[in-house]
Amino acid sequence: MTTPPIAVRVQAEPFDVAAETEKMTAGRTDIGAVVAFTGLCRAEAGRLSALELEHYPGMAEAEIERTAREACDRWPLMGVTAIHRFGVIRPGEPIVVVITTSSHRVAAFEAAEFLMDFLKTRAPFWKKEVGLDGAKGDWVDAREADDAAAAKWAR
Amino acid sequence: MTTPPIAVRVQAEPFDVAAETEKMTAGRTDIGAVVAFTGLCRAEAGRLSALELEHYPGMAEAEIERTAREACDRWPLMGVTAIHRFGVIRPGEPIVVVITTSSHRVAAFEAAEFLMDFLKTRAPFWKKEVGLDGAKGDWVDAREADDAAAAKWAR
Amino acid sequence: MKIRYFAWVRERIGKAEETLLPPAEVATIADLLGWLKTLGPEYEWALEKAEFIRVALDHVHADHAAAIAGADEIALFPPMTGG
Amino acid sequence: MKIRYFAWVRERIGKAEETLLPPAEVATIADLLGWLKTLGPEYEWALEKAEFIRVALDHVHADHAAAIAGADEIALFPPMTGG
Repeated sequence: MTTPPIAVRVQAEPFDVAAETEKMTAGRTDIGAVVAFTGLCRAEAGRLSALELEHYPGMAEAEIERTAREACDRWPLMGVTAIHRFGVIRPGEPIVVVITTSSHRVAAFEAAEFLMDFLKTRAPFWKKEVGLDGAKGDWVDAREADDAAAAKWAR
Repeated sequence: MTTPPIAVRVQAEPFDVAAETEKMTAGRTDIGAVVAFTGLCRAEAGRLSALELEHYPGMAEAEIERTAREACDRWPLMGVTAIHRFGVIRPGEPIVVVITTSSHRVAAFEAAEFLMDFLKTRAPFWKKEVGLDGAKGDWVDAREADDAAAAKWAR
Repeated sequence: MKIRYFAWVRERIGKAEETLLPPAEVATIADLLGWLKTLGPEYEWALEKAEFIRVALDHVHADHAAAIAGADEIALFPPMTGG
Repeated sequence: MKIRYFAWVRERIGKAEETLLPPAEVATIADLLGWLKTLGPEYEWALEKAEFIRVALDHVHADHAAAIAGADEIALFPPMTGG
């Protein structure tokens, strides 16, 4: 089995989900399902003016790529695109997108969930809160719920 | 609990997933997760030139709307958009899109899967195959796997 | 009452809709399907596996045991294949 | 070997990276964390709950029991909060 196309990017710039989806589906007539997950920065009830995302350059890309490859081993996918931003991100702006394509919907859905669960717990990114006055606040704590979500894919 | 915005459309025309997503997220800073599922027409290994989708006008909209409301009862969603096309749809073209928004990813993912499982088995649409010569072929058979997928949400 | 047919049920019966007045003893959807099968070979063909026919009363899915009294529009169709 | 720190581990130690040569008896990641804590109060503060510190050897996650021999770059950081 050949690995389907995997596109991984770690960047400061915003991304265009429609354009990324188009790249994966253009000219193909074998894809039946596309799942796109976009994670957005929340204001946390108006408490935050931004999140500042630190990452580990090199490892971030490598770890997302490893996760994408594992998703391709587990599900019959036709493509995976995963883009994660770093730097200052304002409420309402996108942080991460994962797009999966497959001939059927179950594979596309499960793989996208898997990618997000693993990305949250394994990709080396850290969020710091920036308050309304622009002052750097606390680092966001890792959530146990995220570890539990990732653990459910163990096999 | 107030029901979040639900947008349901049944139409012959293609749709624009990015524009629909933008409608749901514009100006908001409380949405953390957007899941967009798009179902595309497949050529079935080059066997088909199109699918022709028949629907039950009135009931199709009503049934999708009921399903969207049930999703909003089950998960803390911030919005649901569901658009289903009818008429002649060529391989590579979109048939259906479901978009869910929530503050967290699990609700958005589960609700989108639920909507698709229910839409497949409860929304009154029927697909007919159109062969390469343009001749109308067989009606697509309902899949037992789809019934099983819908049944797993019973409660 | 108006009866509507979709997909291959429509094709086999040869019409998309018609207005029919079933006799009084036709109380449930199952009764209706049985009665329709007596109307001709095209109905018999369309409804030969009556247990697989889905029915909606006024745009709402209904079991074969459901009463049809009060329904303005009854639709008969195969299992759905949208999505 | 190059040691890199991220997020609050970096902030507490007060530097993003440094090159260190641990003594020969420092064989595993757990050994390394223990040895780093002897380098000063800033290290002790950053690594006070050593069991929660995540470590990567040359860009790959590793258990605290893993041997560090052969690694060119070791990174220490808190649990990830991306996505």
